[in-house]
Amino acid sequence: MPHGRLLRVISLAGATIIWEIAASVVNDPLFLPRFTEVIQTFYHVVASGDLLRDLFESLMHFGIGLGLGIVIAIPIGMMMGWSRTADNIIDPLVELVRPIPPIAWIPFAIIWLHLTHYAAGFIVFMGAVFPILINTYAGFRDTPQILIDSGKVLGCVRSRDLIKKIALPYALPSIATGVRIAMGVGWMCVVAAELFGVSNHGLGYKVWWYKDIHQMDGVLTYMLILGIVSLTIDRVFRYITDERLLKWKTGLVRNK
Amino acid sequence: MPHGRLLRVISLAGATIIWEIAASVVNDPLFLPRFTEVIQTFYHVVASGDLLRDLFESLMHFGIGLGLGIVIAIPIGMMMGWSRTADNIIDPLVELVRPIPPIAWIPFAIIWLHLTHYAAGFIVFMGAVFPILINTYAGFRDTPQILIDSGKVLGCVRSRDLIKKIALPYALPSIATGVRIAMGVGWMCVVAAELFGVSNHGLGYKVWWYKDIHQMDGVLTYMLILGIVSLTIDRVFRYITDERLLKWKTGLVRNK
Amino acid sequence: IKTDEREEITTLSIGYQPSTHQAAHITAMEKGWWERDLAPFGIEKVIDKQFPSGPPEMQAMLAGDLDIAYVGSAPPITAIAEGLDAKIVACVNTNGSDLVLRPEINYTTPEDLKGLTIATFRAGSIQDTVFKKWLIDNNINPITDLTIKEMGPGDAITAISSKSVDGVFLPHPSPTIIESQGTGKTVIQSGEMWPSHSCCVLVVSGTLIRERPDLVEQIIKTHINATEYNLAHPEEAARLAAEKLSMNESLLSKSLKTWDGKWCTDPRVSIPSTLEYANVQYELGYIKKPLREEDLFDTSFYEKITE
Amino acid sequence: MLKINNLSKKYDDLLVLDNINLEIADSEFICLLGPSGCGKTTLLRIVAGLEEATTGRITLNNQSITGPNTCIGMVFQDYALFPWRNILDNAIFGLEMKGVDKETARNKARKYLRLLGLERFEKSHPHELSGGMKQRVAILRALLIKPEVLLMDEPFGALDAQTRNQLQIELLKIWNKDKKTVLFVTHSVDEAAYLADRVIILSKRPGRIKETIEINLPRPRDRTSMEVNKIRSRVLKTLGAEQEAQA
Amino acid sequence: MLKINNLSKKYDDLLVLDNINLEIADSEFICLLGPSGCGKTTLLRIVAGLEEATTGRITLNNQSITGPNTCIGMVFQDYALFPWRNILDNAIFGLEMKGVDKETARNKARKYLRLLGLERFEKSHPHELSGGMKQRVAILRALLIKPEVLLMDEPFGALDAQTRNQLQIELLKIWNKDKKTVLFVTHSVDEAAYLADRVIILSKRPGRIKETIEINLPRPRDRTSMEVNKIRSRVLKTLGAEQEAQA
Ligand SMILES: Nc1ncnc2c1ncn2[C@@H]1O[C@H](COP(=O)(O)OP(=O)(O)OP(=O)(O)O)[C@@H](O)[C@H]1O
Ligand SMILES: Nc1ncnc2c1ncn2[C@@H]1O[C@H](COP(=O)(O)OP(=O)(O)OP(=O)(O)O)[C@@H](O)[C@H]1O
Ligand SMILES: [Mg+2]
Ligand SMILES: [Mg+2]
Repeated sequence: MPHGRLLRVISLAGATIIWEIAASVVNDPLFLPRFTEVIQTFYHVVASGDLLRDLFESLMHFGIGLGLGIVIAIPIGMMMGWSRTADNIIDPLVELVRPIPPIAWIPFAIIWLHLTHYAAGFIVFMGAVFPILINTYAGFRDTPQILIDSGKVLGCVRSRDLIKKIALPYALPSIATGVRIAMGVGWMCVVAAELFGVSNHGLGYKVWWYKDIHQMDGVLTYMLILGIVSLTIDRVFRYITDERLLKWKTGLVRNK
Repeated sequence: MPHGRLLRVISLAGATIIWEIAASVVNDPLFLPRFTEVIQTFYHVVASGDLLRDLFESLMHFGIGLGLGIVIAIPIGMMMGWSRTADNIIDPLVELVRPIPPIAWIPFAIIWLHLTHYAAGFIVFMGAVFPILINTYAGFRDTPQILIDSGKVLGCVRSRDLIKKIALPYALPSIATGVRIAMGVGWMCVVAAELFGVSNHGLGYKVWWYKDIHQMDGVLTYMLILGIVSLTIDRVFRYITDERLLKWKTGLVRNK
Repeated sequence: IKTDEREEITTLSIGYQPSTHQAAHITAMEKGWWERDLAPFGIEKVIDKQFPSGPPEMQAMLAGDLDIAYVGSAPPITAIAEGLDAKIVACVNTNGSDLVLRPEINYTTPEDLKGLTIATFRAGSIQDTVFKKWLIDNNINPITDLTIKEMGPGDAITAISSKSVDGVFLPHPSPTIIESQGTGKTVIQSGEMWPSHSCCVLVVSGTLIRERPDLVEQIIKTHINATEYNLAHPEEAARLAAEKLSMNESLLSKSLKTWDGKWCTDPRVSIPSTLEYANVQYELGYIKKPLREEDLFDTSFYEKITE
Repeated sequence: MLKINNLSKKYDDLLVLDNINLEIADSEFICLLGPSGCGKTTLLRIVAGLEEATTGRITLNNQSITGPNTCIGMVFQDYALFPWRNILDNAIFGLEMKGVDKETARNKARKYLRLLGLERFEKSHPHELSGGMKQRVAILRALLIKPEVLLMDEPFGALDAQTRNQLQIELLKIWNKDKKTVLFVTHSVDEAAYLADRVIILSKRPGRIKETIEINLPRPRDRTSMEVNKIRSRVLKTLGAEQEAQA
Repeated sequence: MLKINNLSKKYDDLLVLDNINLEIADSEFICLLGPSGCGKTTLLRIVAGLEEATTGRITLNNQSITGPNTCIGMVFQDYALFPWRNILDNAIFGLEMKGVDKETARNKARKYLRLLGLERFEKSHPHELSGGMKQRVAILRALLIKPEVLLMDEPFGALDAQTRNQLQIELLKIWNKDKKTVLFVTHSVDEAAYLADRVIILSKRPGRIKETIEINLPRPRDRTSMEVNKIRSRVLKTLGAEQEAQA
């Protein structure tokens, strides 16, 4: 759809021009930095190597939290989705802890894990773990009875086999969705995780740093970088899961 | 299912007992406050009237952000879902801004809206607006062609009527889901929104305040209150939408 | 088990804040004096961590991340009350905060503050305590007569420049930064509000005090050296701070010329006002039990060095 | 009189309907059969004004059809009821759009719902009803605005055999009373033989009219009678040939 | 020999099957008809060992059935293929569970896929296939583990009329070769008349055996022949009576 693409380019270009004009009119870099200033700052942080270092640290915090989230949430979600008893025991605890905003864990993160990268990872973890848990749970619980039945009449009768051969593959797209949501929430938490001084680098840290020295062009530059990285992570993950692992599911949805 | 309910009660009671024992063993209120301490602190904040005041301010920040989110996201989402052109123009901008973590808007919130409740509301807004926008969009875009067609052959041919009589009612459950997600994200943002001194009250503010004076029982008390309020908001909203407005949709899902 | 725990201390962590109050640390760190002086005591590495304000710095110390802290004398009070094992062993400075109002506001007496919105550090900080006490002394009710907003220095500077607040009460160099931006002017300095009030102090962990008194002694000596050097070479102190804090050098030098703060080393100078802070905090309910001098201070090292 | 003249339809380069010519008399009941994908639905959608023809023309009583039009009603296989409206409000949708007062419309619809045995369900939502009940409502909804032509696209395709038979009987009753023109798409040879005045068989894509079979049997017909059976055989043979051509 | 003795099934207080007695000879092809909700699916699920009977007993060659069992295969209306496996890997699922080496199993399945004309689709996933193709794979999957009895629950219910006819023909071909015992649920009287050695009609819920009709016609049968037509009439009449009783 070349027409659609054209519109999109015009839209972005138009927004940039309006931004630049608005910034000239306002003429207050604190209130609204210019687009050209932001581009300069961007160039500066790239050229100085700051960006690479920040990106690396933020991805580390993100990776620790997301990885831990995956490792912990998937087995628990599987148990809850497969066994009613496990569900009844674990669910009330999950329901109690889940609605606590991840950022509110900062005080305990510092006390428990000190000012380490793990403390930052812990905040990300608190944002990431529940979406994965809940989607794993839902995927398992929603496995159609007919697929279980048809497995059984074909000789797949032990719970272990039913989980491995039927429930898990069935739940995989749902788990992948959970991980995707978790990546979104987790990335948001990176900014909170880098608020309390676990290191002097990181994309989130830089937002606070530029804010403290009142360079709003720096703030905006890092905001945009945060957005772009998030978008990239999401697209890459979607590409991997949709186009490779989970072809069959996209097919199902498209054909609906 | 009285058996299930029993398990749930046992689970919660067991967790509380384990917590209390663990806290006695650790014997460091900074590392892990006791359950009984938290109960005392809770009693104290209720009795002193602090809680009510905090709750009120937090709900105000939440309400400003969510309300604004609804008012802005629904019309834009409708436009995008109905018109391909509008979609192509607005979508790139949304995709650019959406992945920026709401908390990273704090610097601009302060500059643009000063230290008012609106600044806090703005952070909540940034978390709430996109889930509503995207679900409104999806609801509109996914309106089945056959419903549009059957409207047309029954004399509903103008765009205005098709939107009002068919697309909007069809999208309503999706919009409601968007609002629900937005409430979750928005509530998480309340803690961030109250980080930067817009007022000296608020559930989120109190987490930071107790952290600063190193009273972790206060921190934990307010974390739990944040969680419980979130859960309550979600349940009430779900009750209203599921049991009243959107009966037909729950039916569809259940019958699938 | 005991012997295992007492492994050799080879790394020291120092907490500080981005302020000219704590220039002694900056000078010692930048000139490599910490590592030079402490190496004979088995210290291989000295690292420092910057904090926007005292409470998070004290929380890090509570979590065991800091051995030494340059911090205002109020934040350690709540931390020690909640079980922080540490003592104040030296003074770092007194005074050094200014009340800055937007240029268009006329100020002659404290009465003029009525109805205004003033930003200062969080509840429990020195600025908060000094400012409120001064208001009360001048018959102004800090809750009903004006609005006090709590925030860190960065937010406060933003707040006054965007006219979100009418004034700020902040430690240096923030007042000079605001004046240079033309968004505010200093109307009164904290030494005028509460003469010679304690500001920053040097806090050392209890473990060091008990297990390595030799080391603590050297730390205080280095602090004294750096302080004396700064007093003799303020331009150099400003240059080092500007470098470390990514601030404008001439601004910092100007700040050092105009502030009313005094770098110092003798912990006994800080005792009276710090005890009064503790009293106020107890009355406000920030701490659950009253604290005495011996809970907060250990002056023995300083006395030993200087006698 | 519904006239289809030299009608062709292309989707991009895909020719779906190729030069269809058809005249349907008032009150005639036509069944349209043909292999899957031959363009039956496309033809109905063009007649309904939901889709434009690439070439050719459709007229109803000498008036060109250029867009959706309340002279022509349509019933879909998937019922296409509005899931958020209850049965009664689904039925009156067309009247509502015509500007009829809601209460008047409801009272009118209630009368028919009673005839269909659905009065107890007027407050129910579509998901609470069986397929047969839903299709009854969809037919009622189409008829309430009194169209001259009724287009039905495999309306009973999703129903079980018994419900299907019953709805066929009910449809004939309605048709006997109203004498609308009906254009009815089906895959079931039995259904066509039971219902139609004329069966039209399309060839595989691109759809062309391959054969027209007139059925001059009185109604109600006996599904198992010799005559009906003969028609079935004939239709099956034509379709079978088409099937093979397709494979 | 499959024997069903005094079988009853209750869901809580709802009696679904009431004292069913049935003996099915080896290689017999039975069609089971009855009003919706009369318990046909339930009966099949009990025979498959997926559900427990409340009272009564089922034996296959004098051995009680107590749980799912590879002696009994089952084909569902919704195909129940595993959407994440391609066609080939769906087909070999049963062999895989039996511990057959994957490549051996695949080669075996490939042979049959070729016979079904599906060899080009072995790497396709179920969503890429038409209903008829999917059901062919489901039948193949059930047969590959060589069950003695094949249970089929409205296997062709979701297919269009023409595909349905074709699959009936193919099913009979397979059955002619393997001579499995088949218990086939359907709503279509035509289908039953075309396929079965014996048609069993259940009453409305609680399901009881209402009538048994033997069909001694040679295969392949002519769908439009007099004899088939007679059987159809007889089944329709019994079902019709049941329908009225239900209403
Ligand atoms: N909007 C469209 N764009 C492109 N091709 C289309 C479109 N609608 C239908 N087609 C194609 O036109 C052909 C005829 O479709 P149509 O739905 O009319 O067939 P049909 O005879 O109704 O088939 P069935 O019996 O399966 O309902 C098909 O090949 C289909 O893929
Ligand atoms: N798990 C269950 N729990 C409770 N009731 C059930 C359960 N499964 C089936 N039933 C009930 O048992 C009755 C028979 O159901 P069954 O599915 O066997 O009917 P059927 O003859 O296969 O109907 P159909 O022709 O619609 O497929 C129905 O009333 C159904 O609601
Ligand atoms: Mg069609
Ligand atoms: Mg059934």
